[in-house]
Amino acid sequence: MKLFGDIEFFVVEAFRGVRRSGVMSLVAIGIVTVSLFIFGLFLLFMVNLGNMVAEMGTRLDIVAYVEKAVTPDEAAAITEKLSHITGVEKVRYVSREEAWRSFRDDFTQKLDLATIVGENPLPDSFAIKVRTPDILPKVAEAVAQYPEVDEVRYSGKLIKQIQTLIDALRLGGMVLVVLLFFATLLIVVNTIRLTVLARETDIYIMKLVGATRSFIRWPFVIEGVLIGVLGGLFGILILKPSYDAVTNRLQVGLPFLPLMTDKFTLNVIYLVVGISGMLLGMLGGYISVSRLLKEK
Amino acid sequence: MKLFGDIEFFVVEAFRGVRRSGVMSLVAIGIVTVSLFIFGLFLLFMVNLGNMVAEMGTRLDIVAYVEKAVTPDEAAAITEKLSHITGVEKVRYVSREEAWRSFRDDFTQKLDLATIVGENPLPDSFAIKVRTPDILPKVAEAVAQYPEVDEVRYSGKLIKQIQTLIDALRLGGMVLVVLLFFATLLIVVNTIRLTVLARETDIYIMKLVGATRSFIRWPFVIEGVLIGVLGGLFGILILKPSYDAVTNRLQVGLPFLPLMTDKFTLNVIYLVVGISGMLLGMLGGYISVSRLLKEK
Amino acid sequence: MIEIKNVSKSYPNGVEALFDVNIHIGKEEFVFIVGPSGAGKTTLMKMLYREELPNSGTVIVDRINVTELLPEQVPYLRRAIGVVFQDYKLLPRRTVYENVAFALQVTGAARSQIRRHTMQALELVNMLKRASSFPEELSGGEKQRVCIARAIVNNPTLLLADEPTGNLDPTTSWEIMELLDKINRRNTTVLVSTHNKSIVDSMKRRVVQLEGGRIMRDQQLGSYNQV
Amino acid sequence: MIEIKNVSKSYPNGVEALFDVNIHIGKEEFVFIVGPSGAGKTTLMKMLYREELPNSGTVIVDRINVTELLPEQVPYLRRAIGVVFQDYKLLPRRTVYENVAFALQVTGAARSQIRRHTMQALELVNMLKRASSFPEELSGGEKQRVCIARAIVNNPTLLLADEPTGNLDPTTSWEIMELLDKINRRNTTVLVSTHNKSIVDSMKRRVVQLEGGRIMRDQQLGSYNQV
Ligand SMILES: Nc1ncnc2c1ncn2[C@@H]1O[C@H](COP(=O)(O)OP(=O)(O)OP(=O)(O)O)[C@@H](O)[C@H]1O
Ligand SMILES: Nc1ncnc2c1ncn2[C@@H]1O[C@H](COP(=O)(O)OP(=O)(O)OP(=O)(O)O)[C@@H](O)[C@H]1O
Ligand SMILES: [Mg+2]
Ligand SMILES: [Mg+2]
Repeated sequence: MKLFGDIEFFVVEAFRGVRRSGVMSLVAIGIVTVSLFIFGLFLLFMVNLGNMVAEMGTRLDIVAYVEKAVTPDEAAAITEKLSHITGVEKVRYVSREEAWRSFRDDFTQKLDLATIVGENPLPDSFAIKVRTPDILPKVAEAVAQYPEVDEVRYSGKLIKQIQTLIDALRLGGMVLVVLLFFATLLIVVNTIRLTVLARETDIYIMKLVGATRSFIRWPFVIEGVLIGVLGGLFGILILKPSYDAVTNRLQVGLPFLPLMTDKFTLNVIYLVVGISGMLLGMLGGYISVSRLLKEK
Repeated sequence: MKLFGDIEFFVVEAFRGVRRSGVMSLVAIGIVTVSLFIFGLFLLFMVNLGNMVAEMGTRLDIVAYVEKAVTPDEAAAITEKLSHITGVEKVRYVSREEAWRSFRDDFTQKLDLATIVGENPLPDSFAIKVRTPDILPKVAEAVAQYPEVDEVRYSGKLIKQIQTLIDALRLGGMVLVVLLFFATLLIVVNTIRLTVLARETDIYIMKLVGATRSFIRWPFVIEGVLIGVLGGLFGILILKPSYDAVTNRLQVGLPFLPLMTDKFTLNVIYLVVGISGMLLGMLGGYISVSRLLKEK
Repeated sequence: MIEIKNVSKSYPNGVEALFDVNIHIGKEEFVFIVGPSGAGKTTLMKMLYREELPNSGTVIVDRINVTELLPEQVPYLRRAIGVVFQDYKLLPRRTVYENVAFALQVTGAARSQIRRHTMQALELVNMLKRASSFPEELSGGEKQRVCIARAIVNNPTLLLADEPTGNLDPTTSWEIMELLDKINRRNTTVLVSTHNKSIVDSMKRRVVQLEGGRIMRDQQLGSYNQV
Repeated sequence: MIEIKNVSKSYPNGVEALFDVNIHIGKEEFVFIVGPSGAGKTTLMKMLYREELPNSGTVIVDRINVTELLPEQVPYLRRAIGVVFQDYKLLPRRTVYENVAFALQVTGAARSQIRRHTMQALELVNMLKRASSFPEELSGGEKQRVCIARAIVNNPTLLLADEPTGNLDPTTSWEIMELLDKINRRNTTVLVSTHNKSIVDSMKRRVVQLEGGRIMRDQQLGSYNQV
């Protein structure tokens, strides 16, 4: 078969179909745009929520206490060593004086501990930040191996809670993303089906004048792709500035919120939205026209 | 005019329209169902998020210290008194012994404070829970008025952060709800427009045989309402069990998550979803048919 | 009844369908419009029920200036005019009965009246037995007869029949023509566009011949071809 | 060419459109199918290009058993048969040119061929000047002629014309009939369903008369009415 000629014909037909269906195509593109916009918004929201919870986890420190007071040089050396443990994000030396100050600030407003205790009972320590909360126990163990380190402390209970929350959010988020994806799928596929159904008579006439199924099908599939791609594109075109505007705003009002602004991840999400549009459009065109072709 | 006869006719016509358009009506109802389901899911999610943050706020205690040790009778009396302050949810007496135990548990794993300090330096206190975090300062002030109370403490900084977060969520949630509402509106209205556009010829013929605009319009508007109501109904029928299933699951895995399970609020949300369907359907029918009626 | 003065019509695509047409038709008349394919017969009828507006000239139907009618008044004009459309224009998702009844429902007629008149009209065109069929289940001639029933069901003061026998066999065609003739004698102005030479020739009525959008002949007791 | 044996057809709604029909038509023939409205003429044609399947009996077209054809093979059958549909069945969102060209495009013809043949066919029915119009911009007769052009554009071995002159004036009707006759003489079997008495009477071809789904008459050199 003259495959290339056919493909060209199908593409030309598809464009013709979109153009000649006028309002109908526009409305369909509009629906697809809105659905994909919502889908994208939701993806971004989920990524941010995950980000926030993860960030929350990494804010937890492991505290490594050393037996005797260390000199600044020793402190720097230990800091350097601890930094090389896999999963460690940041190590900060906390002198016993600093620890005592912050302890008194935190707990002695009412109960005048300082006067009761008299002298500083605290040792020097190192506050260690990790990349993700799930590796906390492993890092803590690794830290404990160092001879300089006397004892390691971290709040296991809080971490377990946070870990559960993260797991729940990860699972829940996954379920919701899948759910919303299927919702978007249903909306996009069915929207395109509506535009195809409106041309039921056309398909019927085409069959009567000797068109094979695939000859009828491909232009509709490509038309679906066109609508999907255009919808995806417009969706991204609204999504990107909206997200940028919102994050800019939030960053000012709530500087402590860890918003996702990584260009690469964002672009991946936008790409996912666009490709979803294309695939769903294609699926929509294929399913709808196949249904109509099957009859008789 | 025989208004009632007309209304009856319009309703009968609308049902006929839905039935005779077959697949098209089904597809439209499907799209509306999915959109409203998503909208409802989002409403529920937002309400829960708000709930959680608010709950987070109320978990913060106000601690009221009393100067001298109190007898159990006095403690009960003070608890009773403090409970009557507006906004107070719960008051719990914490004896100095209990406070010292928990203080030691929390902070003396490493630094053997107990041996250093020797005796318990802590006073008796009352832990006061409030209903919403924004009234914390007011309640704290009210508590301070009591002669038995020596000093009141609560974490002002944390509360401000939480308050900011709540405000941001409230505003963001509102914006998102409005946004998603408009998205749903666009999808529902345009879906119905697609079903109406497919009957452009019908409308044209009706005009040719002498039907007035309103005579043509109302059946389509009612048809929109029907599709909207059915979509809303099915949306609720999926939404309710989904939500119940998810909350049941979460409640088991994450018992500390304050999920919204208030029957009344839930029913209000379901009602909002249903009514949205109806109104959007009506709007969709009205707008689409009006567009077609305007031409020529 | 009908007063067409200096009417010209060209479609947006540039086709000049009517050119300076003048016709006067009295209340009691039965007029054949003849002419080759594309002569402007259908366009002329569209002017009368205001599906199309002329580019210039005036159209008066039953003392109503159609060209100046407000959009809200158009439905009332159309209810007074029964039209047999050349392409039937039946509502595809309604049964034969519903299609005919619809022309009465728009007028707000009582239910019992609607039922009676619809049955009568279907009986007249011999389509009562197919009342519950949908248009796509009908043969060409059957659709045409349903369309005729719809046009006459609300006793219009003016009946426009555009090629009403194009898909009918000679016998049925004659029956339909006799029906139109009877309706005409009951005080309805009737305009029939047709290619049916034998009918025009035998009925000996006024014949208006169009060609290329112009009136070539307007003859009382005329025949299909100029003699 | 055509072999219809004991064919009966009743539609899902219970209407019996054909009843034990037997016809044999040779390759070189030109046959008129006549009969009143609803006699089953269109149904008979639908059997040939397999729009409808008979309830019983066999239909053989050009040595192909149509009743046993697989769905995938149907398009190839239809490409060998040109059909002038009674209700035209033009694609509404395509121009006249595109509508006619479509029948060639489905066969995978080369672009230059498509262009040449489409132009020729439109020229034959005198519609070349309206090539870029959409169907809704055409008069009834013009649509009919486009439909005829589409039916003949890919030189079918069998041409089915269902009431091809229903909306045409006598002169154009004759031209179309002469065209069909010419096509017949170029080795295409032609079946014409018609109500046009004068044409059937003057052309003196084989006439098959249907009534109520039964063959009432099958006569060589026949006329419209039984004599
Ligand atoms: N909507 C339209 N847009 C553009 N041109 C049109 C339109 N309707 C009709 N025409 C053109 O106007 C001319 C007159 O058309 P009209 O339908 O009045 O012819 P007619 O006399 O009814 O022909 P027929 O006997 O074939 O029905 C034709 O050339 C036709 O192509
Ligand atoms: N799709 C269908 N469903 C049900 N009944 C149908 C269908 N198509 C045709 N019929 C019925 O079958 C009978 C024969 O129809 P057919 O179209 O073959 O008649 P015809 O001879 O072509 O008539 P005409 O001259 O009016 O076109 C008619 O009574 C018609 O109502
Ligand atoms: Mg015409
Ligand atoms: Mg027929």
